[in-house]
Amino acid sequence: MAYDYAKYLRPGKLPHIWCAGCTYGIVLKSMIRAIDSLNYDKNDVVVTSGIGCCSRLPGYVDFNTLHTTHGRSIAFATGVKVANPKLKVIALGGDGDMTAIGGNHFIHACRRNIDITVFVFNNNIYGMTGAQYSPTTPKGAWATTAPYGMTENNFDITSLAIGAGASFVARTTAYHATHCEKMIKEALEHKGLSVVEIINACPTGFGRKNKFKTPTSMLLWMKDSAVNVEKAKNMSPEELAGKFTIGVLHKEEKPEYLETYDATVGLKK
Amino acid sequence: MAYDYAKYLRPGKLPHIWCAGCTYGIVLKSMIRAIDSLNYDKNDVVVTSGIGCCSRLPGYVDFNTLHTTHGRSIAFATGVKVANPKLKVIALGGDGDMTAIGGNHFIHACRRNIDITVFVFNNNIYGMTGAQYSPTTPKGAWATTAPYGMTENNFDITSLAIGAGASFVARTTAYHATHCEKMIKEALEHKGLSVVEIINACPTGFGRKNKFKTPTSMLLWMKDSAVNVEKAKNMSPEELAGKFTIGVLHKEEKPEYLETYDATVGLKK
Amino acid sequence: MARVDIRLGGSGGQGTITAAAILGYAAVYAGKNAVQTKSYGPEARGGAARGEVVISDEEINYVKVIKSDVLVALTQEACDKFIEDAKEGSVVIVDSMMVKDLPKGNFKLYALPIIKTAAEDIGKSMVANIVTLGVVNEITKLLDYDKLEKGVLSKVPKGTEELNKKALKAGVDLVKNMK
Amino acid sequence: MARVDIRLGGSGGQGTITAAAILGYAAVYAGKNAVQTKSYGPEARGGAARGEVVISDEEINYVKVIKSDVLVALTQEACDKFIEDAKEGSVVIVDSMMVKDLPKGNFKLYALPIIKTAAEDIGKSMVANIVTLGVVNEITKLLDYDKLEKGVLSKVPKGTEELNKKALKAGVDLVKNMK
Amino acid sequence: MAKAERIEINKKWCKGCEICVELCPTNALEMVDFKVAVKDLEKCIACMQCELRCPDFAIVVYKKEKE
Amino acid sequence: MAKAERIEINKKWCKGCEICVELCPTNALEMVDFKVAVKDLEKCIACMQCELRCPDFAIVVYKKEKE
Amino acid sequence: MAKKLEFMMGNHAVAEGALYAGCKFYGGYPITPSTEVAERMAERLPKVGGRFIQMEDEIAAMASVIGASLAGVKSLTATSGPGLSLKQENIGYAMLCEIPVVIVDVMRGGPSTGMPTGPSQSDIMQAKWGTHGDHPVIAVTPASVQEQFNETVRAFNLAEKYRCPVYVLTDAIIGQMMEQLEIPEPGELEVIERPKPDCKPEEYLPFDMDKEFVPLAAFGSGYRYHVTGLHHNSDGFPTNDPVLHTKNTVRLIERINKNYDDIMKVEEFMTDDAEVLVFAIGVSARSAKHAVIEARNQGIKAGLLRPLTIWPFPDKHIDNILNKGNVKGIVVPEMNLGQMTLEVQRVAKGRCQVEGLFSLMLDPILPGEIVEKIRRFV
Amino acid sequence: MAKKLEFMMGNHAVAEGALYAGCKFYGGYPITPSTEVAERMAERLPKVGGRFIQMEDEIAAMASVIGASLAGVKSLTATSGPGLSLKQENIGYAMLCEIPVVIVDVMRGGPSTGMPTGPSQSDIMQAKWGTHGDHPVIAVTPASVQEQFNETVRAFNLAEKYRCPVYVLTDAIIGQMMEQLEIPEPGELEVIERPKPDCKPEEYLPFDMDKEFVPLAAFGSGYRYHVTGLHHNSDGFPTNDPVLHTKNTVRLIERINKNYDDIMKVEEFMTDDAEVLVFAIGVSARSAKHAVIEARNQGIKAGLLRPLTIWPFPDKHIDNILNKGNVKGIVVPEMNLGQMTLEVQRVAKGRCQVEGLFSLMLDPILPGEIVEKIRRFV
Ligand SMILES: Cc1ncc(C[n+]2csc(CCOP(=O)(O)OP(=O)(O)O)c2C)c(N)n1
Ligand SMILES: Cc1ncc(C[n+]2csc(CCOP(=O)(O)OP(=O)(O)O)c2C)c(N)n1
Ligand code: SF4
Ligand code: SF4
Ligand code: SF4
Ligand code: SF4
Ligand code: SF4
Ligand code: SF4
Ligand SMILES: [Mg+2]
Ligand SMILES: [Mg+2]
Repeated sequence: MAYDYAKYLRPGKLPHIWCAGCTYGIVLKSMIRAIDSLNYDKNDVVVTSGIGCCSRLPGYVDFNTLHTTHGRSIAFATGVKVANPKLKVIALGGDGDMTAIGGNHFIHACRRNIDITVFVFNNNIYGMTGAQYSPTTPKGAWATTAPYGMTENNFDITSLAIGAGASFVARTTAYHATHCEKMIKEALEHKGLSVVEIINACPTGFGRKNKFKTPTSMLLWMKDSAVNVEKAKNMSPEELAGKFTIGVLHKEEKPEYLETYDATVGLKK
Repeated sequence: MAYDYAKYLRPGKLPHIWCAGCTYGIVLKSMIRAIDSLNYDKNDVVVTSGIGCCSRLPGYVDFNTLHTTHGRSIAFATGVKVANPKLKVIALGGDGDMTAIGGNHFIHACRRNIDITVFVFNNNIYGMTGAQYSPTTPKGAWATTAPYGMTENNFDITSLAIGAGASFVARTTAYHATHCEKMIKEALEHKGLSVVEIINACPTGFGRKNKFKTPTSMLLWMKDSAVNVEKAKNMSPEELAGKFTIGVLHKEEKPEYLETYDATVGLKK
Repeated sequence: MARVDIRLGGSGGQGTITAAAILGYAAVYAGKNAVQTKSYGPEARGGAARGEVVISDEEINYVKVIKSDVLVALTQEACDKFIEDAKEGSVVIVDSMMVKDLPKGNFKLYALPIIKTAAEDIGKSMVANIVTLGVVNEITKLLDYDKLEKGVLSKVPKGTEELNKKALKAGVDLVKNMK
Repeated sequence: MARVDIRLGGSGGQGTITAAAILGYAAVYAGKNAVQTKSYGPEARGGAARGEVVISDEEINYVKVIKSDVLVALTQEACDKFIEDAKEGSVVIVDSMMVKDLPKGNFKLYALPIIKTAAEDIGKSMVANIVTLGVVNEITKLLDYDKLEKGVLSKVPKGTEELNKKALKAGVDLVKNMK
Repeated sequence: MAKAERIEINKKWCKGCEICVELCPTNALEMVDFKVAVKDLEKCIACMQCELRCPDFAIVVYKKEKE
Repeated sequence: MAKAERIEINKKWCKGCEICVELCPTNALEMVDFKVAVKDLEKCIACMQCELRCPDFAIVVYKKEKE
Repeated sequence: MAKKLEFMMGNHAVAEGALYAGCKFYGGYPITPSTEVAERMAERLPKVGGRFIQMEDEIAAMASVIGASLAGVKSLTATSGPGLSLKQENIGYAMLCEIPVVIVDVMRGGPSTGMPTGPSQSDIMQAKWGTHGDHPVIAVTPASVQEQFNETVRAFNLAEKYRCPVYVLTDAIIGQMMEQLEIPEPGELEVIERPKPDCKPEEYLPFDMDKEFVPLAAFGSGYRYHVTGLHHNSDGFPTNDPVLHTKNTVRLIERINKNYDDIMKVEEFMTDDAEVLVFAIGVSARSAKHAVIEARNQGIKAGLLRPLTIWPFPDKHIDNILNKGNVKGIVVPEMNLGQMTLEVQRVAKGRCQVEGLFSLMLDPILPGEIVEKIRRFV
Repeated sequence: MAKKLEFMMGNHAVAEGALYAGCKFYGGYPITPSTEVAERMAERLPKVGGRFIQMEDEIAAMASVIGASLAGVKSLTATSGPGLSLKQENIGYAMLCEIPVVIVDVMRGGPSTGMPTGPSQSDIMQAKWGTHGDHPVIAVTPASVQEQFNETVRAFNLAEKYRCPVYVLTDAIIGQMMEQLEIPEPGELEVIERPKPDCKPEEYLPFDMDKEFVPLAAFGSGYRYHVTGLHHNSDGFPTNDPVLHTKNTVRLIERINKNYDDIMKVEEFMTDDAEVLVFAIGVSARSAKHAVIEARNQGIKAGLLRPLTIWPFPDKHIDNILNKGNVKGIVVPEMNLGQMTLEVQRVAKGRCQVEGLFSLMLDPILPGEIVEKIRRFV
């Protein structure tokens, strides 16, 4: 049966603003299916974003949606959640939004382990502003501000999240649309701060100038490069060269911020 | 022989502004001895800091010193270093300065692996502003903004640095003054971004209100709680409970930012 | 030469902004004043886009095009949107494939298969903007063909010079053949 | 009662700011107007610190102390710094242990062993500020002793009430014994 | 034999990225005038790849009801 | 027998934190009027703990030259 | 004076005022000399069912209060100069997106880290112009501990009524000093609760451009809508249409200007027959009052104009007085190097002389200096 | 026109101007519509021995240029509204610590994210008042691609000469448009190199309060000194003395005011006998020039006052013209809801009428609208 997305899409907003072949749309669909499977009341879901192509996503979904300032998705989300812990809060953003300008809020949310679900859409570039390099643009790759090739080392967003204290960290890709749905679902179900890094394609800003002739070639690159984390355990470093893992990379039990807060201060409700 | 610090101290600036028993002074001495042992030309050393009690340190040492805005020590230091890579740049700050408001610059410097030496003076509190909690204030501890006890989870500053990509990460304490000297020296010698977390005591803001009656008791707590990382390898989790490791926790070879940059862009010098 | 206001409207990616830039560049090298401006949505890509250029022997103070002396519309949307700002008696050029609903009014209308020419005759729809330049210049005779060609060649990516030369020529021919 | 300007100078940690606050508090509960202000360096601790309080039956517009009616100096530094702003004929109280170099001028000088009393008689140098309050009030008779004591008790940490009562009384006695 | 009853394409939303065409394992789709079109419904095995990975909500595959 | 020739104390810089006194293994130092003082030079074994950990550059131990 | 009488620090009074107004969320980052507001809120909020959070920096602090407000909760943040500079981008967001929040700025000596414990009044213009683009601003300016309380309540009311961020602009003297405070009984001061939309969710236009005011629905209350810092249409979705964004920006600014009489609060003291006016706020206004009394004692017809709302600027109040034709000069004492003076000069339009009296001396301006300036005009 | 003639984008011209002025460091963070400045610098700097770095955010970007400048290198950063808001705290640091840097602000539609690709002139007041505390400001305002180049060179010169940050305040139209540019030969435009101290290192007082100007020694050059954003003494170390910090703050502001004639650059067009003045900058000034010509054609004595330095504000220039007594009115067209207009009103002191002509329409203000306003005054 064809899946009906209409229930979660705001009427009249399509076609969306993303370029032809931009994979945000694929993930948006995975996200909708995941949320749908959890049967949340739409009124209880809040989706925040920063600024960037990615961050236009909340505009399309029929929840309480908040398109904030560049990098501040999680900081606004924190205010929403602390003020009303009953809300299911999803904070999303691009690699630039979440790990460049928004890096501080990202690590502090991980540290606090506040019950917010964070999606980092990593397309390895600043799409919106026209292909400047981001903290995840691969070494040597072209970007308008790296005309000689990217010179900076990259973040591994999942390692950063783990180092900062997140209690659930996963990676998936736009290509692996059902796996993506599953990761999103697990993240949403996790109590505490959960991070999902979603590898995404920006054919306009990144692909074309970096030898990906078509959007499909970028999806196929994801297909070929992603290794399930379980499988990876049995692979040698040589076999893993040039690959990345997908799946749940880290999960731990850890006190959730608001629960600790309310208990410690003896909140009178 | 009594060590003569005068060569590196600016004349007429002592007594320093720190409270009685504040251990910044002990570390300042370790730092001076370490730098002295490396025989740097004083003109080539730049020390930057943000704002906080810790961040008054550069004012006492006879180098090129830069007391910047709160949290921005590393960001200013990056400009200095990129503009003149021949300078030996040390960026320091407190736990608040470096990991609260300055967290983003901290992780990005780690990621870039730029050849700057970072000292994080962790006294588990905002000393300067009168004992508000910091990202490292232990759970349950009192702070003026945690009157019911600290409710937030903590950063492990060294894990954060490693997760962000730093190539040299160490921990030491003010009590272990010679170990501290050694860690500082190794960090300075390391090519790339090095981080030393220095456990420090704030008797005024943290100690008094958290059952440390005297500054000495805080030093003795460091003595008792620190376990050398090598020794820790042979200890069980039970034995390690309530302890922390000191020593070089992480060291790797990794391309240094400016070397990569200059090579990639074919810099015409 | 008095001020000529040229507006090139299309959708993002059609290269109208580049075309306007090339025209301005060529004009400046021909000793004229020129200002090229552009408009696009907040996305900085996709959606409606337009390139504009004002060419004049005099000082150009108002830098944008209000009413056009020359309007090129490569999409129906652009045509519908900008036609009302075409001056009386001005030149209006539309792509005959994209603009089905031809505008009516007091202007000289040219409906030409610009995109088709680019895609089929030259083999690259991307050079539609250069074909456009050929068309515009052949109709308006704004610049010497040589100067325009030089302009085009110095602004297009290396290795595409021949392609673009052909495209420009094809634009000129489109008009010539029309006559 | 006309405006009385009281300045309590010492070093950070001596509690002069708290003492000023308690005095203001007691004054307000006695139905007067009072404003307490303070000054310290950028360190927010250590270094020179002063607490000031203005008490008046009238509206207090200028909130700070310019020239003091009552000056207390618990350190030599404070004494040297503030003595020139003591009004003619005003009250000046110094700690006799800390202030060796007694100020000279047209004022009523009281050199009393405030800190020593606190440390030795009460056993806690921290209560020097409360001893000070006893001294000040006994000299100036600004407030009813009861009201002052009430003020002190409601502002000091729980469990230290007796200590502080004793300290206040010790201050009063210091003055009484002097006579 | 066709596994899909029909394939609905929303031409207004389709941006012609060709992802569906290129990922279709049976070559059942094609590009016509910069938009997708069904080339051969018979070929379709209703694997849903096209629908799953179309970023633009522009292609929907209706499987045949099981008989 | 004293290992130190002398112990220099800078009273202007000493803030009286007592760290040196409390860490001295031989109890050679004491507090006088809120500042450190040498109680008994004879006791000093020149272990340098006090100098090493004085935060205020206020105490300097001069070891005896080896004979 | 039978009521709850306290002797309280100005910063604590702000916190108590916020609680009186129904504030249930504080998001902040410590900075001298504002930190006591946070400290008091940290202690008090849980007792009234609210929550406190210390964010990682001021940017996040400002973001958090906006988020909390959207979740339907009255929210407060407090800071000082350097923090206010950092908050500017998100303050602009709150302005464009019509989010009620209260921002306390306890002014200290600037620029930069400046003089952290030293009072000043040097962020007055920043409060108005600190964020980019055109935007409406309301700022209230208490001058006593009692007013720290009352004006904070008023700030919350204005924020709710005009759906916008409101500043409490105070200074390190008023914020740090202790003075008597009568805590009003519940109901004694007006407290404006946030109205709820009364339309159906499908009809809700959260930013209806054709209305002066639309109730702000809380996230989670069943009204699902979109908020963006891009220029947006009545429904909240982005628009590129310059006509719409002109209309909306003008509407936001006009909403404040049109309600000048409601928003403005100005104390006039002996202005009726005044020939020399003193125009001052906060702690400087207290010195000014002292000076005016002194000048009157010296036979000079002096008067005080003390705005408790400094933004929007009290143009009309100044106009009204100047139109009487008595005033020869206006003295503007301020603890900065000239900010309000520029505004008073603008409004005076040459009708009288305007002279600033500037001080960075950290103590309140001396009444005597003000008197001296007054005398120059007679 | 034998020289290097280019047809260049305004933002690229800024980059080329910076390179001409000897800039060797760019620290930035991308933001529309300023990003082309960064992109051009990324490509060009390595070729002249300089370095480019994209920092993690605008706060870091601003910090990095200050750091680079202290290392002795002329430094540039560029941004737009939201980024400028974030840079404010560190801009204040550069002001107080007397660090020469050039900050380009390509104004776009605000407030908040606003209209990212839409031009505006709505950060004019922010440039002056955006950071907390009292501080000096210089801002230059180009109106053509050639001026983007030349004024950037002038901005660097002013930064070095007055040891302070200098703004290039431009807009999305001038920044994004292409126009002819003659690249001057080396030596053709004045380029002020940073002077080196000539005293002995021990005698060096980097912030000597008794001097108007002290050369800024580069870190690493043998002059070791301390820099702090706290108020400091001549030697750079913190001081709490309000007399000193008053003295120093006044000195910094006065240094700019005293050199008004050198810093100010104003183009006057047909102002000699003008009865109606138009006061405009940037792209609005181009429309205004068109309008003035048109008005003259209609027989109206109109004139244009076009500041290329908007901060400090050209008070004296306005005064001089108004003192002639011919001017009946001033029209101030600006792409915002009224910023410079307030300043012109302040300076006019009622000597003539002043009317703003405001637009948020994203296109330059139409000359016809300006003419219409001009006509109202005759
Ligand atoms: C304060 C601020 N700085 C810069 C920008 C410009 N800006 C908008 S989006 C963006 C980067 C977006 O990159 P990313 O988050 O990776 O999202 P993508 O567009 O790739 O989806 C930047 C730099 C801004 N809007 N605000
Ligand atoms: C932008 C800004 N926000 C807040 C402050 C206030 N502030 C100064 S120091 C400090 C915290 C210092 O804590 P830490 O870095 O741990 O240093 P410590 O004092 O403990 O040595 C804060 C919050 C400031 N100066 N600037
Ligand atoms: S620019 Fe890149 S990220 Fe943005 S919509 Fe286009 S393809 Fe997607
Ligand atoms: S407050 Fe704490 S950190 Fe600061 S100087 Fe005192 S003891 Fe040290
Ligand atoms: S469902 Fe599968 S087989 Fe059918 S058209 Fe789509 S991709 Fe091809
Ligand atoms: S994947 Fe979707 S948008 Fe792309 S061509 Fe196919 S139907 Fe069209
Ligand atoms: S050197 Fe050692 S033994 Fe001697 S006084 Fe110091 S701590 Fe005591
Ligand atoms: S450790 Fe230093 S400061 Fe502390 S008491 Fe001893 S000498 Fe004095
Ligand atoms: Mg991205
Ligand atoms: Mg600390």
